[in-house]
Amino acid sequence: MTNLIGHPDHGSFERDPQDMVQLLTPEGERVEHPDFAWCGDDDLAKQLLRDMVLARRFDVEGTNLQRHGELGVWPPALGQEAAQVGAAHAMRAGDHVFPTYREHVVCLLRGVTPADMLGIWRGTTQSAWDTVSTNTHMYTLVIGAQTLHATGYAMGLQLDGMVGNDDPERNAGVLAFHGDGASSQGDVNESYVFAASYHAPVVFFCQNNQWAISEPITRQTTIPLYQRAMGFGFPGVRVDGNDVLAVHAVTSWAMERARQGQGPAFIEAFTYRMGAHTTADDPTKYRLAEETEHWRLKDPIERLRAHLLRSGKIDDAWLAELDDEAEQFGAEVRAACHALPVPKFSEIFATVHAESTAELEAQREQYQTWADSFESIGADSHGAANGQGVSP
Amino acid sequence: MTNLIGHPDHGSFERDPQDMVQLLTPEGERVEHPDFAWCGDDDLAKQLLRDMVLARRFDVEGTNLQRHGELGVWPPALGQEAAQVGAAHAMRAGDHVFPTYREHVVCLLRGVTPADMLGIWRGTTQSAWDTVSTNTHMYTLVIGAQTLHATGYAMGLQLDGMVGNDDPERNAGVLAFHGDGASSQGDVNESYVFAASYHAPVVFFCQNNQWAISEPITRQTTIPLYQRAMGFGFPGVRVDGNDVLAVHAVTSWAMERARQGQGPAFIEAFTYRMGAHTTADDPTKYRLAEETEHWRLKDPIERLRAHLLRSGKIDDAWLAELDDEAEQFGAEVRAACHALPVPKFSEIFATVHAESTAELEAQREQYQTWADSFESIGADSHGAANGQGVSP
Amino acid sequence: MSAQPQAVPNGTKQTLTLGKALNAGLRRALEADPKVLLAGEDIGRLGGVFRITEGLQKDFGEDRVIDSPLAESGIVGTAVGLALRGYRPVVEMQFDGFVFPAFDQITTQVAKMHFRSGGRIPMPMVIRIPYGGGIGSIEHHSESPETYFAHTPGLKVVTCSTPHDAYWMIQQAIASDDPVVFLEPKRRYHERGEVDETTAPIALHQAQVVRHGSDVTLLAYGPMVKTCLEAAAVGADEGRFIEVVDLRSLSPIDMVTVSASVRRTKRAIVVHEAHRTLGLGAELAARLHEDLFYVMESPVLRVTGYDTPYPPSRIEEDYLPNLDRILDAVDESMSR
Amino acid sequence: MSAQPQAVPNGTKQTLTLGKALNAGLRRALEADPKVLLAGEDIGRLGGVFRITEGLQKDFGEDRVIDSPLAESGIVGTAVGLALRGYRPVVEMQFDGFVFPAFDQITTQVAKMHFRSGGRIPMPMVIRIPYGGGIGSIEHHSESPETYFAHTPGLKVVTCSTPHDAYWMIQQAIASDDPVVFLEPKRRYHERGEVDETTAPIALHQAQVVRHGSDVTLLAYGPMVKTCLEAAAVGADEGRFIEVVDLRSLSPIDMVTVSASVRRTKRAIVVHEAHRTLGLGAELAARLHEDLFYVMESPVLRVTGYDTPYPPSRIEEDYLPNLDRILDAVDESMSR
Ligand SMILES: Cc1ncc(C[n+]2csc(CCOP(=O)(O)OP(=O)(O)O)c2C)c(N)n1
Ligand SMILES: Cc1ncc(C[n+]2csc(CCOP(=O)(O)OP(=O)(O)O)c2C)c(N)n1
Ligand SMILES: [Mg+2]
Ligand SMILES: [Mg+2]
Repeated sequence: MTNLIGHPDHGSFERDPQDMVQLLTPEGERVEHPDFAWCGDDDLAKQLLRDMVLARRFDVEGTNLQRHGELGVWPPALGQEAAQVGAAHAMRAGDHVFPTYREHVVCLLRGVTPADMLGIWRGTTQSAWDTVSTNTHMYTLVIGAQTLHATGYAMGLQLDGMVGNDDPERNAGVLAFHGDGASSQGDVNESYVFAASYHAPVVFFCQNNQWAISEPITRQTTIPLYQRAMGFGFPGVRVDGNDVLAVHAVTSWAMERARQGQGPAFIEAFTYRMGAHTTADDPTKYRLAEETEHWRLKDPIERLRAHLLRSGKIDDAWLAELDDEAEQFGAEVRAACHALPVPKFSEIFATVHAESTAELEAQREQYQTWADSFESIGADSHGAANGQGVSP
Repeated sequence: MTNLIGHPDHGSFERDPQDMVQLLTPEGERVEHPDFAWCGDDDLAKQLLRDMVLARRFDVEGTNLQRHGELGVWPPALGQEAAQVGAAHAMRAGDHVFPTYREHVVCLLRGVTPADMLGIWRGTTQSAWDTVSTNTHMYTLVIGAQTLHATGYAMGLQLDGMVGNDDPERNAGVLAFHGDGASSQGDVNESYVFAASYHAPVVFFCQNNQWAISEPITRQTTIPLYQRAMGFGFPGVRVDGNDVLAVHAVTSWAMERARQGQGPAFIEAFTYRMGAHTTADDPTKYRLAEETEHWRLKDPIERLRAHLLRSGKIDDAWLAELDDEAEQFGAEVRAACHALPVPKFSEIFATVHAESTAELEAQREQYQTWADSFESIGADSHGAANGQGVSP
Repeated sequence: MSAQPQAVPNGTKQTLTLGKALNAGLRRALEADPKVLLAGEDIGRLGGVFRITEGLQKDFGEDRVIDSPLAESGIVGTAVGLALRGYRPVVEMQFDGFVFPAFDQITTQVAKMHFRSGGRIPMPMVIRIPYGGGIGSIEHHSESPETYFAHTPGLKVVTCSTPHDAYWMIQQAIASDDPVVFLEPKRRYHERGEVDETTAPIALHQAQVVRHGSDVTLLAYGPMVKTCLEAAAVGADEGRFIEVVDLRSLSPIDMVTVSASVRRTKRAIVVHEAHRTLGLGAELAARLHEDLFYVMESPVLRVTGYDTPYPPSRIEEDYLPNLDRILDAVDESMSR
Repeated sequence: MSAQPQAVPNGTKQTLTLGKALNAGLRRALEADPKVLLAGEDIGRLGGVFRITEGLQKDFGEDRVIDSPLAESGIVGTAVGLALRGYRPVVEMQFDGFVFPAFDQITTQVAKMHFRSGGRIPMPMVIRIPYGGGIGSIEHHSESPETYFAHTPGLKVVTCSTPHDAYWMIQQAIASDDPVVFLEPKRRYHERGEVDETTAPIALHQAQVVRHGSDVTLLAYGPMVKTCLEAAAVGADEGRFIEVVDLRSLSPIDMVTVSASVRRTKRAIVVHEAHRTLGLGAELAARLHEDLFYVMESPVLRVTGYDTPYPPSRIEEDYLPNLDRILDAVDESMSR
């Protein structure tokens, strides 16, 4: 057997890259970077820690709810809290966000409710939240498709005169998340082409968590992902995705550039998917525990907690209070999940179109007649759904 | 009206780029390049000139045949002869070529007959030539689709053990052509991803003729195209596409790298589409005569002719002989076109599948019965086809 | 639903080609609503390879008539984003055969956005596609992809057969809050006909009886309507009274008009260029038989393109439904 | 045509799940022909998200069971190139809803290569797609995209409903020199049944009567065969003699078997999860009426998914055809 097809190393090809922006070391030490400074104050730093802790809590709840059969599946964001919290805090209310299915924390911080997000995984809705008031688009499960939507939305901002104004308050930009795996999709690369061609105010935020389900980053690219942007003509920056300060600084810079009319930028957040791809996945099949251990030492929450404790910005009491808050938040999440209404099947016909059709109305009636025939005879065999799901 | 969407300059954004490999100036002066040397001898130089002249003749014939209603449409390669001839001569018989619909000259040099190529434009076939003996794939009209086929074929060469052998005769590679416009397609960018990921022996040869129908290169990219490759992790080189020696040198280098197992490479041949996109197109609608005039001074044939005349390698007699050869070739092309058989419609049913189906056989019979009914009454109204075509 | 296009009381009745009628309709839509945008390959300075958008970039600017990079998925995907931002993008796919790179965006995003969002997010987008054969063109330039769209919930699919319909239907499609695949019968771009601005059009998704007859109903749309009308005229000479229904809307299908016609004639023949298997004829046959099984006197017949790829152009006339094949089917339907 | 899979004279009769039967079939195909290759996302070390390729990379190596970058068009497009080079690629689309990025390569390249090349170039490729609903999954994970493929000339489309068929049909599809879209009923992956290696299988494109009856014929395929068999069993208790035909091949359709059944029962109902409009039911209805209009006693009825996007999973049971809906249709068919 020949063995000439290039085979990726199994595991990330770089574990501790040099060329990435870092402002807080894994040990919780504040360092400076020549190009990027973090401009937040102590309150913001504490806020970031708080949000990361709540983020992780949300994740724990999601995983537990799935285990208890309340959700069909859950895609954990464990380990990626800094990338999400840092990015979300770099956004203004008027900016628009296009998340992937893993940006739970970003969405929470944009005002999407836990209930709205859980509906998808429970199987009661398909991300039907208020995208206008939250300025946050729905989850997109088709890998990469949202990057084109983001670019088009950014073009819309340009057309609306919301880019490059002297009054910065009148400007807005778009943040488009995608994964490392997604970087291989045609759509994602086309979105780079369109963004560059139209000089659109969109920032691509690539969560390089080293894995696309079971495939290591080395299957998608042989060079660091942030360099992809160069080939399309806009800047790419690699940031330590487990360093919330660095993520916040770099994303703020990129968003501000975009709002000011300086065009697209690309951010590679170098991070790690600590958990399974989803609760349906079993990562022991394809990656070594040793790798996960290596990354555990870079935990995004730990390092900020250490830093703030050491510098006396927080103390044990503060942390205990945060624990209580997380506890309460967890209870809220569970309650929200249980309270999620199961939609009536008959309602789906009317939401296919803005203006429905006679054919759909006829099908609704046909359905309704059939469903009613059951109710009249008291049967309950139909409409039952199991909570089990198989979907990576 | 806002005017914020980035608008391209109309026309190529660079006319005389510095960063390109050139070995023969537009004035026909031989120059050296630090990285690329041309290793041919006088015979090859003369051969290249001859092939370019015949190439242009083929094009003239194609355009005329279309004007006379013998072809539905014809996509001229005028001005791109050096890029095609130089690239084709860098190929070995065992290499495989994936052309676009404009690589007539490449195909001729690979042994595809004029008749085979004209069938497509006359509407008698859909590129049905012998792809195995010519080691040259059919034309692909869906922009960019062939770049993935080329990458897969190159993976096949790897699996067949035909890459990186000590004996260079046992090695082979793939040359995949695409246009500047095609560089925006998802498929093309995915082919870069796959080629890099599998380290496949494929060379992407981008004919940057500055235009994709009416759209200037600046709509597709804001930076030189050859830099695209950097973002995917393999080398990109820009070559003067009107300099046949430079194209030959650069393509030879890239193909040899690929054959030896050093992976993909990207070549941007900086050239110009002197004619219309196809005979159905009217370039005066979207570009300035002045631009075309600028490029006329860079004619690929003129410069080699001047060089060879000046250095005494050819003389007027040689050129006169070449003219005769071209004249004869032209006559052959016309004759081949007129002789193209119109296929029987009834035959198409059997070529849908390798193993046909009862349904198609029934449809064939239905058709045949119907067609026969005409013949029996002597009608000739069906089956007539006009030669007029509208298709860019 | 955005404002429906209105009749112009002092408007004109002009003879235009179908192509020019589309151009005029697009112009009116651009005038009527500043949120209407056009995007596509070569639609700006060139005015499109069929010149349907000719002059529009000059008059409405490069921000409203936008030349796109060469990537259909990108064109449709960015149009989704523009629609999310409140625009009403009208995108052009250069040819029928080149819509497929955008197929994922169309089926998984455009078609489903309203549904997925629980009815919150409308997706007012028009996807214009010159379609069909008969123009002597090379491969991928003569496809009839309507089934792919009509089978996809969430999309609406329409096609016009006359300049008058072209003018009004493109405006109605743009005014619709639902995504509309707008199929343009490219072999009819040069057909001329009267465009009457002075009377309001019929509803976008309504079919129309375009010739009355009592013997059999021909159900057709787009490029085949003219062919069917010609067949009906020839049939009349032979004593056949053939009714012709122009479906106009392929999704939804106006079964009220269709069934009413077939209920009268008791016989139906569907004519389309698309492949037979799972072409629109299949759906019409299924519905008509379900509704009128005991009324009809013979089964629905289909005169269609064959289940082969579209052939090389020199033999395309044998692929396309024509007068003879239609009249043969009429004979067959009547003799059963 | 490459060598057809052969019965193993001393082979086994084993009870396997449908998923394991596919795995065993793939294994045999890899053993039988060194040109057979598997490619797709996560099919290697992980063995696929449904574990259909489990263990195959370990046993056949990374050059024959290839993990692909995350790009479906790239997977199919490079498989075209591999096929041109003489390989027989078997590609996996991870879920039904994710085949659409590859749709252009499938329709314009894979389906047409043999035709475009004048019959010179075969395109022996299998595109495996886990399809259909009923597993409580999120959006895009429960689609039934068969119409898109069955309407496309040049493709063949098959689906299996039992472990035995899964085992043989995947091998037959791989042996075919034509491109085959192989639809795997994912909700039946865990159903168990006997796989008999010792007798040669019936032809790949042949339908099969899987239950005999005289009152009405249920035409089904893939995941709905089991549902129909259950309905038939319940119907029998109520005195209905229901015949069930498993189509197995959706393109071509074995009309000989289908028509023979309906000619006997005089009534037919098509059952599928795909949307009703332009689902396979439409084509079957059109053909059956054309062939058997004067034989049938009632029109072909359709029990299908609705013309809506697939709903959220908590209410999917109401979307999917089930025993009640099928038996209602039987009653309706018999009462007409
Ligand atoms: C078009 C498409 N193909 C395949 C899938 C199945 N799938 C879901 S997630 C995933 C991996 C995504 O990896 P990455 O982009 O790195 O994001 P991550 O999950 O790591 O956040 C795959 C292949 C999909 N959802 N969409
Ligand atoms: C997928 C697809 N979209 C659109 C077209 C229509 N079309 C044919 S050629 C062309 C321009 C191609 O430009 P480029 O890639 O630069 O190649 P060139 O024609 O300049 O050689 C377009 C848009 C097509 N053939 N395929
Ligand atoms: Mg990832
Ligand atoms: Mg070009």
